[in-house]
Amino acid sequence: MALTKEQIAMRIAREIKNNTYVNLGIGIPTLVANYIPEGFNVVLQSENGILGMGPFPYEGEEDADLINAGKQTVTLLKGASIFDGATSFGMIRAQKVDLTILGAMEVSENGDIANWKIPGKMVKGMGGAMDLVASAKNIIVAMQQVNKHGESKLLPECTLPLTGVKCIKKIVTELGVYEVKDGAFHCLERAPGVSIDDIKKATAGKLIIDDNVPEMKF
Amino acid sequence: MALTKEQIAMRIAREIKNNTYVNLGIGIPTLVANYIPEGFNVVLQSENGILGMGPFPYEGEEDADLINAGKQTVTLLKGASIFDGATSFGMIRAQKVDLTILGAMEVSENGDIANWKIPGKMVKGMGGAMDLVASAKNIIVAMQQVNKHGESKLLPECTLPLTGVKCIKKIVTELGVYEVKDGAFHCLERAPGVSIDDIKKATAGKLIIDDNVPEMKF
Amino acid sequence: MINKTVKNVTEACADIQDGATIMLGGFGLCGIPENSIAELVKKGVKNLICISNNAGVDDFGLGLLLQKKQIKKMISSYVGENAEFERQLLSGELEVELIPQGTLATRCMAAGYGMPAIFTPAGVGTEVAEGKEVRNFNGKDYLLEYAFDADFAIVKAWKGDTAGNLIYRSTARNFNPMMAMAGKITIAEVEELVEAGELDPDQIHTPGIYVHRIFQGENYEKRIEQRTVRPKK
Amino acid sequence: MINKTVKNVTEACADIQDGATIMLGGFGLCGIPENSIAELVKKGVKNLICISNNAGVDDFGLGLLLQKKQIKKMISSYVGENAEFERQLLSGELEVELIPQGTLATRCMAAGYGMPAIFTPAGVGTEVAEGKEVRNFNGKDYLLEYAFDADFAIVKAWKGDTAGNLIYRSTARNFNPMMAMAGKITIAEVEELVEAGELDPDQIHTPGIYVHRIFQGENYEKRIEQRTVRPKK
Repeated sequence: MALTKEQIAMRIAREIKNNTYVNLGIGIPTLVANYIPEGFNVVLQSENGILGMGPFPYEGEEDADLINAGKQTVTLLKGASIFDGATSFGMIRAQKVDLTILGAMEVSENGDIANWKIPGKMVKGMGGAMDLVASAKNIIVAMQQVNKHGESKLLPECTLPLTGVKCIKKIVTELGVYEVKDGAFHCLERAPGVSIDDIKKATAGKLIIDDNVPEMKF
Repeated sequence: MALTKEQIAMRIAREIKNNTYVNLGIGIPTLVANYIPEGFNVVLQSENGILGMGPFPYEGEEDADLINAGKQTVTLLKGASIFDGATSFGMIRAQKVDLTILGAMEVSENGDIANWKIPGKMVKGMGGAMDLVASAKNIIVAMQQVNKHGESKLLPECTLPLTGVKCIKKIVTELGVYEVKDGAFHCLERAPGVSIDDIKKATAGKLIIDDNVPEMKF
Repeated sequence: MINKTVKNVTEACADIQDGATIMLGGFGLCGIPENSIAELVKKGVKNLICISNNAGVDDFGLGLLLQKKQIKKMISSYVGENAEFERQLLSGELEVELIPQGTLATRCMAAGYGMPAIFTPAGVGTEVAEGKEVRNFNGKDYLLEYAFDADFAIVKAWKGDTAGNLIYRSTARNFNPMMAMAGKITIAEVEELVEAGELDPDQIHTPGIYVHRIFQGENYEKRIEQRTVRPKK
Repeated sequence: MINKTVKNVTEACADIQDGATIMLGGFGLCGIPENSIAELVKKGVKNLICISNNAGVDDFGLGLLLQKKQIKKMISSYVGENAEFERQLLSGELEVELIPQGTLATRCMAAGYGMPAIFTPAGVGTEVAEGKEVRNFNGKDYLLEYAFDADFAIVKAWKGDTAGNLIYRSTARNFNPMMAMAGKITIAEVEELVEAGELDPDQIHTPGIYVHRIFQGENYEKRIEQRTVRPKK
């Protein structure tokens, strides 16, 4: 059974270490916040200028001056700080943020990522994605492995305009967990009930998968 | 009569316009603050991180955390702000400070300045002087025109290591006021009782001086 | 202290003319100069080049200037959430230059700090790098990006004083401080204007030297783009 | 929040070893990390490379490390006011690299902002420019200067919280914020350490992400270098 979005988020949450700073992108990555282990000190950075982002506010307590990078109303945790956008991206470029989790449309076997533009469609912009992928020391991509036409999005080369080159090291999809190294997708785990064959069919790029690749447990 | 240091400062003070930001160097430039016309809004910048520097504190009210770039205890005026050193020099480089007044050992006829190093003597460092002369849009030098051996310090070329090149546009000395342009010192005013001949003798670089050059009034 | 106050938004924006390049603070609809945008709509200035992280929504923020076709070119990092924008872009009425958000922020900062150009890894190997100088430092490639050169910066702060000092509130800070530093002329609208001396000098986000005109704005709507809440326990 | 507190200065400085490159905040004797300097003297670490705007006076600040000949090289903008410094320099025991003050500040900032190099006009045409790349932008020459790469940054703040957030007081801010951002390991000593949540998030000068270790210092002397006063009216 392919993972749900929530399960992808749950699986990614296991990659988060205690006492770290993490930037979560829009979409599935945002859900990861719900699965950070109890008792972990994980500080969320939002690139519009927050360290220590908290959950959504209680109804009626929204503050128009306090939003996250997805323009959603949020709250601050105790010990949070606010800063300007240059400082925020300075912090990202200087690799002070330990882990970045973001979505993708395509990833290539050498770690290139495309997630901002589809030729012929309205382009909304890259926002902070190009800065994040070019700067972060540790990036996990949360994505669907196949598109609605059943085509793989783990490719030999990206077909869409790139967001960044040779920057993605780990991917979690509905089918498995992959490490990207030495020009190949190395399958580390498969989703419960997903076969090696399912994974092979869903991976267009070079795949390295062991016959005994372990099954994820939830 | 050659001007006293106080008179040099008084004369320089006349160059200050209302509603401007001014950075004053150590020595004679510091004295200029005492002669800013009553009613003028002149905001003093100190490059260690102050806008709106006030006078020395009253005895017993010194604050070790509040000093100027000369390490002297100072006060803040109403409306002052404090910032870090990168912002301070950013402000200077971006030419937000309207006027810089500093001392010099030598100035050349093309506007080069030397004021930080004498070979063979202990070098204390350039501090912020190189940043200021390279960045400021409007610099006035306060200096003695002749050294203790009677030698001119307004030269064809500086003999000491440079602080900055082609940056000085105006000089006030004990003998006169000079504009530096087109590779010459243009004498604009002479000190009371100082003759054109006195000025010629005290200027080693190319001098342009009118027979009717006006005498300063105090 | 130099008094930077102007009577009102009309005086603050009086010399903004057709074709001006304007930086506008804000992230989404958060921390945007609402009064000044309304004034620009009223003035009807055209062919503006706007540098702003976003382009507002259809009926708020920069969307109001787009509706009136006053903007010739947008320089932004993300322009979603705006149907009129999309229409003008596809019809060729509007130019758009998309820039990575950190590059946008840092090019503002560069202008404010008197640095003509900066190096950033953002966009290396992508179409953003086309025609740009790439330089390797310590084994990593960086793009050379130039400081912005804007005629005006219009920012919104929470509190300001007559000397032009500004304090922002929460994430309404965003691009405002860098843009305030970067404008040749910087206009600040504030929710509360106080006398010089009422703000703590240690707590000022934008020193007054960067601000040329300041006024107290009115009727702030502060619209929320994505209202997300959790139920009260 | 991540708890950055360490027990005391000894724990904070435990892994600073001979030959380390250390940035130290402060301008003159204002805002210097007095407790950490005393600890380095006590530890007796040698061959230090110190990046600091000044070098203290004979018997205070970095002068204390100079007295014990623990510093191999000083990287500063102004090193007056220190006879022992002069003696060691002239005898060749001490190396010194003099850098324009704004360049020093901006090279710290570059490190904190992840920019490998910056352009500044300071020093163009002088001996500071020797061997450096000069580049012209818009008719003006600039030097290419590189970001600092320091093992440790040691800063002093007024208040700090357990999450590492810092607030400086008055001109004791000076180089501390940029250095805090620039250190691979940043150690902060504060006059008052409070719980996370007690500082206003809008008023924090250094976000806790930059600070690796924080402790409450003691017995601050805060010596004044040039006591200048006017008589009471």
